[in-house]
Amino acid sequence: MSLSHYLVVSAALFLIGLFGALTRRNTIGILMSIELIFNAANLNLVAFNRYLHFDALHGNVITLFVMGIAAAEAVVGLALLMAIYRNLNTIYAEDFNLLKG
Amino acid sequence: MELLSTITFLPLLGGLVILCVPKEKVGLIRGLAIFTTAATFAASLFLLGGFDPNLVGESIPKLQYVEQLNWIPSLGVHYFMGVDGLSVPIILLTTLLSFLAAIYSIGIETRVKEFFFWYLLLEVGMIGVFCAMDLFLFYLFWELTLVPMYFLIGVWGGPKKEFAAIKFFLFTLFGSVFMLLGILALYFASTPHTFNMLELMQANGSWSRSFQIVVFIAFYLGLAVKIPAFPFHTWLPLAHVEAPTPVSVILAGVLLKMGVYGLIRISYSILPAGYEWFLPYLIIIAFINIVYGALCAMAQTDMKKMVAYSSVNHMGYCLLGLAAVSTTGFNGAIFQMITHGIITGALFLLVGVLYDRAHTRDITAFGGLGAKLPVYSGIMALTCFASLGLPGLAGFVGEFMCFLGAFAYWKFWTTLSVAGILITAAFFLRMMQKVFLGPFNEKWKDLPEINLRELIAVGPLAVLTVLFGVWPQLILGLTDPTVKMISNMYEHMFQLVR
Amino acid sequence: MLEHVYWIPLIPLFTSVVILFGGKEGKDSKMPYLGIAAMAWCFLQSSVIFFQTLTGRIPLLEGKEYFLYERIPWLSWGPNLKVHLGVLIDGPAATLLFVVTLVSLLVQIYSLGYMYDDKRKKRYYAFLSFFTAAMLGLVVSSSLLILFAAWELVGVSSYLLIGFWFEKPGPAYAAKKAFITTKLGDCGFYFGLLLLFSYTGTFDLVMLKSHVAQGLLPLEAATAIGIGFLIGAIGKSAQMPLFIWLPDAMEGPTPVSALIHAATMVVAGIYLVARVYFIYTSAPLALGAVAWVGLFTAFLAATMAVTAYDIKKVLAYSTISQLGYMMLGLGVYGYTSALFHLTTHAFFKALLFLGAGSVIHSVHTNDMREMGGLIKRMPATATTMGIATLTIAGMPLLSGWWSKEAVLHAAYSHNWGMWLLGVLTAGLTSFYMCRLFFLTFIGEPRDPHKHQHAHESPATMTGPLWVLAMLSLFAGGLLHYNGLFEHLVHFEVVGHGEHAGGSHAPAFLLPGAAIFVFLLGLGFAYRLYAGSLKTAQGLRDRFEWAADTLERRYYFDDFFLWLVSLSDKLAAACFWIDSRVVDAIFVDGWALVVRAVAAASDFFDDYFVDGAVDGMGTLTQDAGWGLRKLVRGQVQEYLLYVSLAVAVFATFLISR
Amino acid sequence: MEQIVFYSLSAVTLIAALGVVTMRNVLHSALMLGVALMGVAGLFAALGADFLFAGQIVIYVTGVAVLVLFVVMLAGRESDLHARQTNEKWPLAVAICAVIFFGFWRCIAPYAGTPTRTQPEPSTRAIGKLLLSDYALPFELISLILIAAMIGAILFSRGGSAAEDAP
Repeated sequence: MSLSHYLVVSAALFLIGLFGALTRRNTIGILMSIELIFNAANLNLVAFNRYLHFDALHGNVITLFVMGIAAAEAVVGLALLMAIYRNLNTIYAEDFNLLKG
Repeated sequence: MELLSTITFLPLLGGLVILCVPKEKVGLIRGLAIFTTAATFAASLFLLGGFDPNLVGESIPKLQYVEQLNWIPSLGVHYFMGVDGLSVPIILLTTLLSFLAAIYSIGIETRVKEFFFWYLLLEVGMIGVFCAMDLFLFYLFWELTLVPMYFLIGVWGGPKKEFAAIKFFLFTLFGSVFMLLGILALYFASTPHTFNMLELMQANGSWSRSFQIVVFIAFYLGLAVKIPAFPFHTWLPLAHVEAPTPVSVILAGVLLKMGVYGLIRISYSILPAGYEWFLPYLIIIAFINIVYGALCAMAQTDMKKMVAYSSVNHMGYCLLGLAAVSTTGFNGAIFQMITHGIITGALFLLVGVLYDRAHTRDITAFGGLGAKLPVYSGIMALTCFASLGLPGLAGFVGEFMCFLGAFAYWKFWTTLSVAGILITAAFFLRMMQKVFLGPFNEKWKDLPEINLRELIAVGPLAVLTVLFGVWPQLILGLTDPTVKMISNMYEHMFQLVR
Repeated sequence: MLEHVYWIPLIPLFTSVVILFGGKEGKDSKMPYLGIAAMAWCFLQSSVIFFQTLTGRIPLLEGKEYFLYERIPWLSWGPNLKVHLGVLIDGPAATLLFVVTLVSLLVQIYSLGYMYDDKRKKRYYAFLSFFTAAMLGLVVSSSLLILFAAWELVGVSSYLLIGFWFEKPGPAYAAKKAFITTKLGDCGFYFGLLLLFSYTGTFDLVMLKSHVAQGLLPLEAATAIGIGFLIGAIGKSAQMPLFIWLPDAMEGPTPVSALIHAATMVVAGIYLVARVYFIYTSAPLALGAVAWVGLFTAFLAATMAVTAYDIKKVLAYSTISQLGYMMLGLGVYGYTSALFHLTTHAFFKALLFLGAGSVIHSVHTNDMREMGGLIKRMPATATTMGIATLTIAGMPLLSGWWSKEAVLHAAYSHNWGMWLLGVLTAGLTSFYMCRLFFLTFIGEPRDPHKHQHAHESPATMTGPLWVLAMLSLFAGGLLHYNGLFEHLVHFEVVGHGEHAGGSHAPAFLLPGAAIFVFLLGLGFAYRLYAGSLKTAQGLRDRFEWAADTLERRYYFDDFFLWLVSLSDKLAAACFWIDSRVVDAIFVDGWALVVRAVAAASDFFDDYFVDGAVDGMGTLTQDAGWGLRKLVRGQVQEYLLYVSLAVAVFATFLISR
Repeated sequence: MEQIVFYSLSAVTLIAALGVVTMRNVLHSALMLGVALMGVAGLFAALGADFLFAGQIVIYVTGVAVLVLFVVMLAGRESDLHARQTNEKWPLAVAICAVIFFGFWRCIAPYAGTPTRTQPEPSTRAIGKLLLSDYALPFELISLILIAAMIGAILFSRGGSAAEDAP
């Protein structure tokens, strides 16, 4: 299989994540879509590492870091969500418009 | 020792010293001012002593006391000072008049310190104009004379002084703007870009005739305002009426000469084709200046304004001489300049004497002063007769030579200008009759006679008037060799006029 | 004696300066005697020169027509243009030297008495010496330019002397009028000089003479120069159009009138024409003009003299008339006759003026109507004036007869019409002179008070009168005797012999006519004025209009006054133009333009530039408001915009 | 054979991803998330990144997916499960994604057909050596981030109770 295939897949994955972030009303949905975007990025990294820079595993190491960050982000996101939920009793993104102009 | 620079910048030194003197010490300031002007006059006498009139070049003027230093190398501007037969007499006139006017200005009471500072700065500008042989430097000194004159008229002047000062300043500035354009045009037209007048004189062969005409017009606008030639003369009566006496002496005695000097030194020497093109207009303007100036003077009731218009008339004679483009014409013009400076200077001083006492210059207000002030009216009569061109006094020879020169080529216009002499005689005599002769006007019972200070100021001028009248060779000896060279510098060019 | 002739003009000049500045004013100042001493010395010198040249002891320089010709360079400029200060003594110069110094001396002595009580006597004598110096300068000068200079100086001194009593408005006005009118004439002279120089390049009389002899001067130029000099002469010698100043010049002290307005200054014009006679002979048209001007002046002046009542005015008109004769003489190639008349006229006219002066001095009025019968009170003055009246009237064998006869003879030989008018004028002359004599001295006194008061003048005044009387009697005869004067003053003109004369008049016609006319005038005057004045008054009333025109000097005065007012109006117009048009429109108008431009740029600046700046401000504000609506707090929308941007960028990436 | 593995895995991943995004029920989409992550892990394996395969499984599939499930349970209300899950702007989003995909497509094109040169071999040792040599600093940093996230999460959840007491 050639590199472009993997790239196509990661692109598709990225777009689906983006679409989800744009359209999901439920904040958790948004978070999940973000998780997808992270994974798309990882896939890209590994694919490049495998096909182009096969002598060293930098791609993989970075992917590891990305996963770490993704996890941390998810944790914080959800914690925030819990706090918002407690205050506003809703987790729909439209209602979070306190910062309206 | 650089004589020319000392003469030019000595007054500046004096001015600066005066600035340091505290305002209250009026006596000291006056003493210093007179001492500086006296020293400058002495230095110019020293210059006259060392000057050899017959040392004259063939195609371009040969200068003496030359000082040439690199001033702004990038622009090719040199601090180039030099004198020849044309400028020495005028410099002497300047320093003499400044010295005498300084003596007279002891009468100035208000803000003495500034007065003398501006006065000395003015003298620097004037002398500089006549020594500068570099157009850039010339223009610099030309402008330098404007500012002090503006303040001198604006602060110590008569009732409408501000208006007169502004008008004078703007009028002359209007002219000098064009002159600046002319200088720049010359600068760029000369192959190795130069402001040096001598080089420009040689380079004018390469310029096209139309170029020379355009640049000539630019210069003429600047100079005509100063002369003053016909359409640009309206500032003169106003400035004279409003200026304090010593200032109007300098204004009439020297500043008017800068215009004519410029015409000879720059317009004629550097732009002969332009000059030759302008000749027919010059003669007409000269005629207008003479007759029109005299007629306006006739209509005046204010003595100073009348004298101002008479200056317009006399400068008309200079223009007549210049229109003659011959040795007679040029000699006549220069002679007329010098004598006009002396006579009109004396005239203004005398009018000032009367004004200081009677606080009015209205001719009709006086009457029969001849009996009351014999000495004053004696000198006044002498000066008036000199001014209307009585032979035997200085006014005649210059005027006559201008007419002689001009008559050779412009017979028609010169004949008409002869009427100018008659009108000049008419208005001077009318003034004398109204002021000095006739029944004594009781109002001026307590008018004191002319005092010593004023006599010292006017005395030398009166003596010079008689001296140059009886023996004019004194001036002609100085100017003639240079004028011979100048007039045959472009012999071929003015062949058709000859 | 002749070499030092240049001292003759200089001595009085220095004395005048010394007198003016030295000594103190006031009645008893010693200065006048210094003046008289100087003049005496000059008179001595010039009389010696005159007699020696007259009697031929000093011969003419070989081949030349002059006795002395020396010069020093005064002014030199240009290639070889020079003006010399020189002395040229020939026949006319020597004569005039003698005449001027003589009359000046006598007048100065006479003035001792006349000006006795005047506190400004010192200045008077200074001016007199200055005048004589200028006149002598004019006489001796070899260069026309210096002659012109002296000419103007003479004019100035006459201005000063006429206006001597300047407190009174009369003399002040008369002085100005005199100077301006002569100046008007001088413009013509000035023009002539310019033209002459432009053609010949020199002012020297001798060189000019050779130039003209070689025919370098074209005819029309010579004519123009001739006319120019003639105009100068008309102005100075009070010929026809410009004579108006002479009658008014009588305002000055009488000795001044005697010296200046009778013997010396007014003669300058004639002398000028004589001096450049070679130009006139080469320009017949100019010479004709001289003749006609002279004739007309003589006739008209004579008519004016008939009706004048002021004694000095009558003499003034008579001077103008006699000057007309001299001009006529010159005009008709009667060169010698004119100068002869000039000399004799100087003597008897000076005498007449001085006599009139002593009359005025005693009766303190000029008006003849208040005089009468003064012969009893003032015998010396009366007899001397009687002699002078007879001389001028043309009594045979007196000097006046000889000179006037010579002029009429020359006129006859030239054109008999002129002779006729000349004789008629001679008649008029004898009439008005006798009228003057009868009115003042004969008949019963009309003003008894003045009559009592009248007394004979002191010796210093009558002395000069007697000297002049003797001269008037015998000078003519002596000079005419065996052509003495003829030898001294002559100008041979090719084709016009002095006495050849075209038509030979019968021997008795000329002298006979003259005598007849003289007696006629005498008789008429006696009949009208000796006795009562009734008949004269009757005659005057009948010819009212004629009397009036004569009185008003043929309205010349009015003409010139109108001319002066015209020039005033012109001056006012010029000044109006200057202040209104040139100044207001050109300069201040310019200020208006600049101010308008300034206002426009100010408006532009406020409206556009400011507007633009404020505009930007409001623009951003509106945009801000507009964009504000976009920010609705929806996080997802922001993400949407970001991705929209990415999309746009992607399309851009694709299309490139 | 390799193509089959790749296509199947990628199909699974993409379909699961679509499910996450479009499922009405949040719980179901959480589950689909898990499936998608496992698909990605498979792809890692296909790419020879064995350590990553294991890592993915350990970290993501179990950790994050489970975590999400918890939050859904805690924060969700019954009504949420059936409410409309996507807001009204989704057509615009689809359009944008299509355009961006097309953009990606252009970027990917040059890489088509690049063959793999080496056989995959176990990479764990290499990754470990790398982690501690070149990437020592990031390694430390990542631990720091994790701690911070942990503290933050604790703070929020505890802080909440404090907020409740205060009115």
